[in-house]
This record gives sequence, structure tokens and C-alpha cells, in this order.
Amino acid sequence: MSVFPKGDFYTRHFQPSGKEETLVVNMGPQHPSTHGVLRIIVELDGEYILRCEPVLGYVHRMHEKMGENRSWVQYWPNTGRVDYLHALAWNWAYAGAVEKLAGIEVPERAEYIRVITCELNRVSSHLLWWGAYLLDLGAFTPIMYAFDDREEIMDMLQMPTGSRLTYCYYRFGGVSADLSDEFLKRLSRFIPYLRSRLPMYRDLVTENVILRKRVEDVGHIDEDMCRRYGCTGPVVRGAGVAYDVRKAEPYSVYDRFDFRIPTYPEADAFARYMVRMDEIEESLKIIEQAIATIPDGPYLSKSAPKPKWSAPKGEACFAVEGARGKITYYVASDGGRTPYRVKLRSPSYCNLSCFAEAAKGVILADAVSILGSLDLVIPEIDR
Amino acid sequence: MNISNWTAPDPFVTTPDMLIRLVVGLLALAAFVGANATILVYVERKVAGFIQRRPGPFEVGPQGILQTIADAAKLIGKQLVTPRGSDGFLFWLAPIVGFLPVFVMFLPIPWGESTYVVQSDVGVLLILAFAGFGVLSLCLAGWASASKWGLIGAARAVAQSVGYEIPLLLAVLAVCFSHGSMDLMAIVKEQGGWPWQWNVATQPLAFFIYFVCALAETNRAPFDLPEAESELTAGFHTEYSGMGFGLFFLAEYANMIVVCSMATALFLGGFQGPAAPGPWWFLLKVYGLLLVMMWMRWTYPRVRFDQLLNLNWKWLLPLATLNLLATAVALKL
Amino acid sequence: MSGRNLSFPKLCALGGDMGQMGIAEIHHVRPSQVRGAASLLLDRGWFIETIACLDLREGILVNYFYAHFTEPGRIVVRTLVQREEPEVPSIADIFQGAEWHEREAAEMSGVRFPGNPNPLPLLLSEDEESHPLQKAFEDRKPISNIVDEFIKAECWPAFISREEIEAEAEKRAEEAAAAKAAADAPAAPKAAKAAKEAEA
Amino acid sequence: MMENAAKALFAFYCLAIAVGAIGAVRAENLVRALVGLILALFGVAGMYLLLDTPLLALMQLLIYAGAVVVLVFFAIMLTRTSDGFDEARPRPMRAYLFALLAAAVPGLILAWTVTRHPVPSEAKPAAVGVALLGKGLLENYVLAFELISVVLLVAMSGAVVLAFRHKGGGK
Repeated sequence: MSVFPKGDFYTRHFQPSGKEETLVVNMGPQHPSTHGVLRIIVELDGEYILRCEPVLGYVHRMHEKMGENRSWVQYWPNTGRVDYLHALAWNWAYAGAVEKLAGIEVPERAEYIRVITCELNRVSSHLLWWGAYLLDLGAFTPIMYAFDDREEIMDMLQMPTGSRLTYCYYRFGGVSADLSDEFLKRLSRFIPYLRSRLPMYRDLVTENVILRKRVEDVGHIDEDMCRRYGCTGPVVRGAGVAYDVRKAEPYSVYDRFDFRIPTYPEADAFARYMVRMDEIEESLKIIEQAIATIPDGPYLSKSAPKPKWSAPKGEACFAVEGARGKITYYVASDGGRTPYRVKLRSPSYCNLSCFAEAAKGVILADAVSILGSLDLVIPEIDR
Repeated sequence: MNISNWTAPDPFVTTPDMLIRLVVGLLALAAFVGANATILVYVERKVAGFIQRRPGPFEVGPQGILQTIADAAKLIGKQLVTPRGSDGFLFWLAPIVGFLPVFVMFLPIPWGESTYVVQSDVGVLLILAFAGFGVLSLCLAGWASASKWGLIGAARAVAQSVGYEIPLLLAVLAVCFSHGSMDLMAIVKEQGGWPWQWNVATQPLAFFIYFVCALAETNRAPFDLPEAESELTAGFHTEYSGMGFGLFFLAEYANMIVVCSMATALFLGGFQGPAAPGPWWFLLKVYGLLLVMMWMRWTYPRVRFDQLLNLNWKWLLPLATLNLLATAVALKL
Repeated sequence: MSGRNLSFPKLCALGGDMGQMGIAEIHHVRPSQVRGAASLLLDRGWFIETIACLDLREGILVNYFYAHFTEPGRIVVRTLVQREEPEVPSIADIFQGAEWHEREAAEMSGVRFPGNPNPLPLLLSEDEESHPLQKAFEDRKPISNIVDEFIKAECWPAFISREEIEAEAEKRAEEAAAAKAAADAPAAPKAAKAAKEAEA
Repeated sequence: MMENAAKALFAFYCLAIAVGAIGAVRAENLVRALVGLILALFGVAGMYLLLDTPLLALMQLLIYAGAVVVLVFFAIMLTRTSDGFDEARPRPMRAYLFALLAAAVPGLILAWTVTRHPVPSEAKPAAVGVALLGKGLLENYVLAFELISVVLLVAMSGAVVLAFRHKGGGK
């Protein structure tokens, strides 16, 4: 057989371990289960993975440099394009960082609006993950069910935000548009509907013996590993650590709502799966409480910055809980029109970094299962 | 040695009218395989659409019935790409090897009491012998395309079909035992018109094993590991374009019909039906089984490779052996 | 939250305020102390969040962000390296996740991390020579323009002269006094911020 | 008409066997050689058909073409033989000569035997039914039949032992 001797830069660097009869294959950049342009160089012994190494950067857009070249306000649309599945969390992290830097007050109603929309967005992100993960495991149907429900969320979010995927809805000191009564009515109809769907998902998919066999005891990522790699979000909660930025570094009005941080101690792919499924319910709970108690008032602060605004000098850090984990914006300002430095801490990036260790010695099909259980969004990794 | 006065060479064709029957039958089968694949692809997509709460093909023709024809035209019109570094001859031989045996496998199937192409007392064996070529074509395809995904897919295909062929054979043998025949027509005729007179009533375990193995042998989900899309991109047919892929596709659907026809003949009473026996009963049962296969494909996730082999060697094979033994003992008593 | 003392040996705790800037503690260390700080933090259960570099007039400021799974707060360990010799020992063997952060910082800002097990470009193309996040000379701002922390002479790296630091500290003190005088009602909790805004 | 068909089929099967065999020997690549082997096996199965023993013909296909060849294929894939090994090297003229000799000697002996002592053949080959075959294997020739199974068992154990040693040595 002819195996091409020359690879590219990364394949050449990825020397086979010298063991006989191994196969070095490129999983990606075009591969159905990497959901985008992630590339993983894998050394296989039969079906077993000896070693692997992710290669990133295929959708790198240099958001951090763009931040240095645009004014504070102009940078807004970029935030929604980092993670297209949970765009509002990135919106929020940027808003929070700059508000902290400049000491901008956010009206109470705006905080509630942010909670409602962000949690709704989280539900849609988890639904998409659920469908895509099962697609990775070879079940084609759940993604259609998930899209069916997600469609409703996108329609709803379209009402205040005006867009369906890469939202740019939050502003310094509030949000760009108020929630209409129609939106709230539709949302309060949607919550019981989605609640009634979840048991069906559980019966149809979660209890399926083939699925359980595919995800249980696969891809152990325990607390220590999470700490060394900086994994957050459902990955660390699947390792039994109740770490959620909404509780650990409370921001906005989350301390007023009653919700649980789902944790599972098994630290395998199934634990991460269950964490996300439970989080959908918790998010619904938060939204329900927020709708019930949302106060009247302005949705945008009077002192909200104008387009040509420049932030005071200093630095600030703000973290929010995204669907994939801890999102941190670090902004530094010299008092000019543009940020001096914007640093994005993306959870998928950190979660993926542990993949090489987690996938060592597993079967190729398990690697797909682990990769899916990390819930990666490639543009977020590459930024 | 004088070979000039051999008169009857081929046991399947001993008289000229049998030859005519064979030729006509082959032509009819060619039409049937092509038409059926088109119908089945359409049905599969509609079933998938129904299961997934969406309309399925909808645009081309009323209710999208012309969709598969348009797809077929597209496949035929596409460029055939031979990948660099591949073994061109074997690369294009593979889909043909995969597709041609299908015709032979259709030959001994008893569609109706008088609707058949050949009647042979080793009909079951004929189908099983040629069914083995499917895996050969997968191997050739995976190996010749000089793609590592293809190679892994081929390796999976071998391990899978070699493994699952054994319980399949044993399950079929149990039925052949109880009828003392390998002639599909005879087996069908010994069964009655009502479900309790079918072999599935006396051999439920054999039927179950046969159906599971048939799923695995035709590489249908949840056992579609050789082409496992999310793991191996497309496994053995990663590199095929146009009709190269089309032939694999056709062969897959034709194989599905064959295994379902065999299941119908062996276990479900073939063309025997409660009211009037005939080919329509046969087709009805075959399509019923095909629908079950589709239903399973759109419902279950894919099993893992080691789980697949475990299922075979630890469960199906011992069960099939026990079932065969039990059948033999029951027959002796 | 603030006030927790990590008691690094010879480490300069330089304030920080979780409420106002989202950073509970800032520690300024020498490049050689980065590894010590990392192992100390790992022992106490902190995890690495990210590494961010700031290109400043004095050099490149490398920030290590740490957070904790059970305790609130965020610790930033920062070190200033010279542009001529931008090297910080790698902590990738302590926090394996730092390997990627270091590789990113290396290609973006041009800091080298000797000891990184896999010093390849990560996000940029393999033949990219430039470091996109390095600023043009005229865009570089002095550290005092951005990093708003109390200046202690012993915290500064040796390559910045003592006079510069003292002059900077003096200037800071004067500015603070002026701001205090300028602000009429300093009783509000956000007085310092207001002063800063006025200044800006 | 059927007689001519028989002759044509006989020629066809002969051709298949010859082409397959030559292909198997001449191919520089093991998989191509295997394809040649399959062709030859097909030809042999056809010959069985001509002799009115469809059972043997189908068994030939089921076991040799279906199973054995696939296993050989697996072995080739596992060992990953590629260009640059012995079988891919150009052979010296001497090798061809010896090969020809090795083929010609038994061939000539066979031809001589057949022409000198012709077997009286019947007009129609007698079909051997499945039942008759089974009876033969399990009554008259049961010892030989069982001995063959023992040979297979030994071969299988040997393969397992070899595979394990190989795996152990690799580590």
C-alpha cells in the first residue's frame, strides 16, 4: 500500500512512537465528528489510540487583535462570534468586564433580561450538543428532535435580539431592546412544553442500552486532571466538583434564584452527559423564577456609553458560566478609544487540552465519544 | 477421456427452456434490483423523515417521489475519481465485485409457487456462498483506495462479517435441519399460511439470531461499523465518487432485500398467506422486515467495535450452537 | 475576599479587588519565581485559567490567571520580562493545561517559555514569523498607564532603574493627592473610580 | 445445443483458472495475487458445476472464496506488506525457468497418464446428492474426515500460539 511519506509540518513533527505496525491518521480538519475544522493527529495500533495531538487554528480569526483595533463599542459583534452556540454568554462576559472597568451600573430589569436570555441560550446550546453528540455516536434521529425544540428558542430569541445565532444583544449598562410581553408569554408557554419533552428524551435516548454502553466508563477526566488542565463547566461538574461561576463568583442577580448545580462523581462521558441534561432543567427553573419576578424599569442605563466612548484606564476581569464552562474576559485599557488588550479565556480551549491525556489507550470510537462529551465549539477554541 | 458427449453440464440449466427462464429471470432481476433500490431509498428517506418528525424528500415531483431518480442521475453524471496512490484496477474492481453477486443471490428465491428463476436443492447454500463476496468487495475497496480510513474500515468489515457469518449459518442450518432440505421452495411449501404454522413459531431464537446477524452482515445500523461515518468518515468507501459509491449503495440495498427475502422464506412462510398464497404476500413480508431494519437504523446509536465482537462471540455464537443442538435433539426424539 | 495571604516567599502582593476589577490578588514576581508560584498554587488547589501578555513600553507583562474550584476569587501572578530576552520558564509540567496557553502566548506576543514540551505554533500558521499581539513602538504605553496597582520598589524587575520607579511612585502620590483634592465628595464607595474617571 | 454450451463453459472455466493462476503468480502485489486466486477458485467451482456437483461448487465458493480468502486478506492487511519486499523484486530468468519446469513435469506426467489410461466417462455425470455425500463422510470415510479436522485444529492452535508470541515479543 502506499502511505504518503511526506506529511505537513505537524505530521512530521508528530513522530510515530517507533512501535511497529502503527498507523498515523489525521482526524480532521474535515471529519464528521470534530464538528468544524479541528484536526487531531492520532497514532493508532489497530483500533487503539496510542497517542494523539490536537492541531488548532483552522478558524483562527484573531479576535484579540481585532479588539485592539476597534473601539470599545465596535467590538461588540465580535463577542457573539466567538462561540456561536452560546453567544449571549460571551456578550455578557464582555459587557461585565467593561462595566466593571468603567463602573457602569446596570438597571435591575436589564439584569433579569440578561439572565432570561442567557439561560435560554444555554438551553439551546445544550440541546444542540445533545443532538450532535448522539450523531457522533451514530444515532441520527435525536438531533432532529433537538433542532425542533431549539428552533422555538431561536425564534423567541430573535424577537428581542434580532438575530438567530450570533447575537449582539447586550450593551454596556443593559441590553439593546426590552423584552416584549409577547416574548414573555411565549416563553412561559415554552417552559412546560420543554419540560414535558425531557422525560421523552430520557426514555428514548438516555435509557438506551447501546448509548449507556458507549458512554459509561469512557473518558475519565477526574478532579485532579481538571485542575491541571483548567477544565471547567460540565466537565468539572461531571468529575463531582460543584464548580459553577454563577455560584462561585456570583454575578448579576443569580444569587436571587434557587437552582442546583448538578454534579456526578463518575467523571466519565456519561456523567458529563447527565450534567448537561440536568442543567437544561435547572436553566428552565431559573428562567421561570426570573419571569415571575422580573421588575419594571429601564432596560438600559442612562449612563450607558455612547459610540465614541473611551473607557477609563485600568484593567478588569469578568467571568460568566457559559454552556461549555468558564468564560473570562480580561480587558486592559490605557484610557484610549480602543482597548489596550482584550484576552478571551475560552472554556473549550482548556477542555480540549486534556483530550490527549484522556484519549490515550482508548478505542477510536471512544475517542469520538470523549470528544463529543467535551462539547467543543471550534471557533471558540481558535478564537 | 472423451468430453464430446457431455450433455447436461450445469445442474441449474439442463434444458433450453430453463436457459430461457434463467435469461428472462436475470433480466427481470436486473430491473427489479434497480427499481427496488430506487423505491427503497425513497422509502428509507420517508421513514427517516417520519421518525424524525420532518417531511423527508418533498421538492422533486409530488411528495418527492422523483428525488431518488434525480439522485441517481446525479451519481451517474459525476466524475469518477481515482485517488492518487491507489491501485486503480482493484479500486474499480471492488464495487463490481460487491454488486454482481447480488444477482446470483436472487436466483433461488421463491417469490411465488411458480414465480422463481431457478429451483435448486442447495438454494440456501447458493445465497450464503455468494453473500460472502460482499465482504471481499469491502476489503478490496478499503485496501485499494490507499486511504487509512478505508483500511480501518476494511479491517472492521472482515472481523465483523467473518464473525457474524457463523451464527447466521448456524441459525439457517437449524431451519434446514428441521426441514431436512436446503431448498427454499420446499421449506416454504412445508410451512402453512397462518403465522403459527411458520418456522418463526418453532424457531424463534433462530429467527432472532438470523435477523441480528443479517443486520451485521449488511452493515446496517446499529452495526454499520465498516462505514461508521462519525468515526471513519465513511470507512471503506471514503474515496469513492459517482457510480463507484453508487454501486456500493445499490449493493447494500440489494443485500438488504436478499437477507429479508431469505428471512421471509425461511421463517415467515414465504409466499404462503392466510387468504391466497402468492408473490404479494412474499413482497409484503419482505417489505415489513425492511421497514423494521429502517426503524432500527433511525432509532439506535452505533455499537462500539469491541462490543460488537463481544455480542457475537459471547452471545450469538453460543446461543446459535445451543439452538442447533436443541433442534437436532428434538428431531431425533 | 481580599486579604487572603498566600505568603509567597519574596512575593509582592500588590492589591487587587474582586469587586472592582475581578481580581482578588495580584502578585508580582520575577520570571524565576513563576514556577514556584505555580506549584504553590497547585498544592493549594488552584487551577490555571489563562495566560495573557501585555506588550508595554517597559517590556512584556506576562499574567498568569488562577482560579479555584471551591474558593472564590482570582489570583493573578504577573512577571515583567525584557523585550530583548523575553523568557519565562515553562510551567507546563506543573499545570499541563498551561502548555497550550504558553504556546499561544509565545506565538502571539513573542515570549519564550523554555521547558515547554511542545513548542510549536498552535493557532497561527507554522511559517508565521511575526507576533500579532506585539504593538508598534508608538502604541506601546508605559506600565503605569494601564496596570493600576500600588508600586513597591522591590517588586520591580532589576532591569528598570530604581530612579524610574521612585519617580513613578512620586508621580502617583501627587496624582492621588490632586484627585483627592479635586473630588468634592469622596465619601461615596466608588470615590476612587470616580476620581479616575475624572482624570480620564 | 447444450453440448456446445457445455464445451464453451468448459473452455471458459479453463481460461478463468489459467488466467487466475498466472495472475496470482505474476502479480507484484499480494492483494492482486489474491484476486487471481479468487478467479482460479471460481473456475474450479465452475468445473464442479460441470460435473453436476453443485454442493461442492458452492462449498468451494463459501469456504475458499468466501472465508479463506478473506482471512488471507486479513493476514495481508495485518502484516502490511508493501512495495519493496521479496515478492515485489524483479526475479532472475533462472527463477522463471525453474517455475516452468516445476509446472511442466507434473503436467506432462498427468497428460501422459490420462492419454494412456483413459477413464471411461459417462454421457451424463452422476449427481451425488447431499445425503449420499453425508453418508459417505460419516460412515465409510469417517476416519479420514476426522483426521482432517485434527489437522485443522493443530493449524489453528499453531496460529494462535504464533500470534501470541508475536504480540509478546513486540512489547
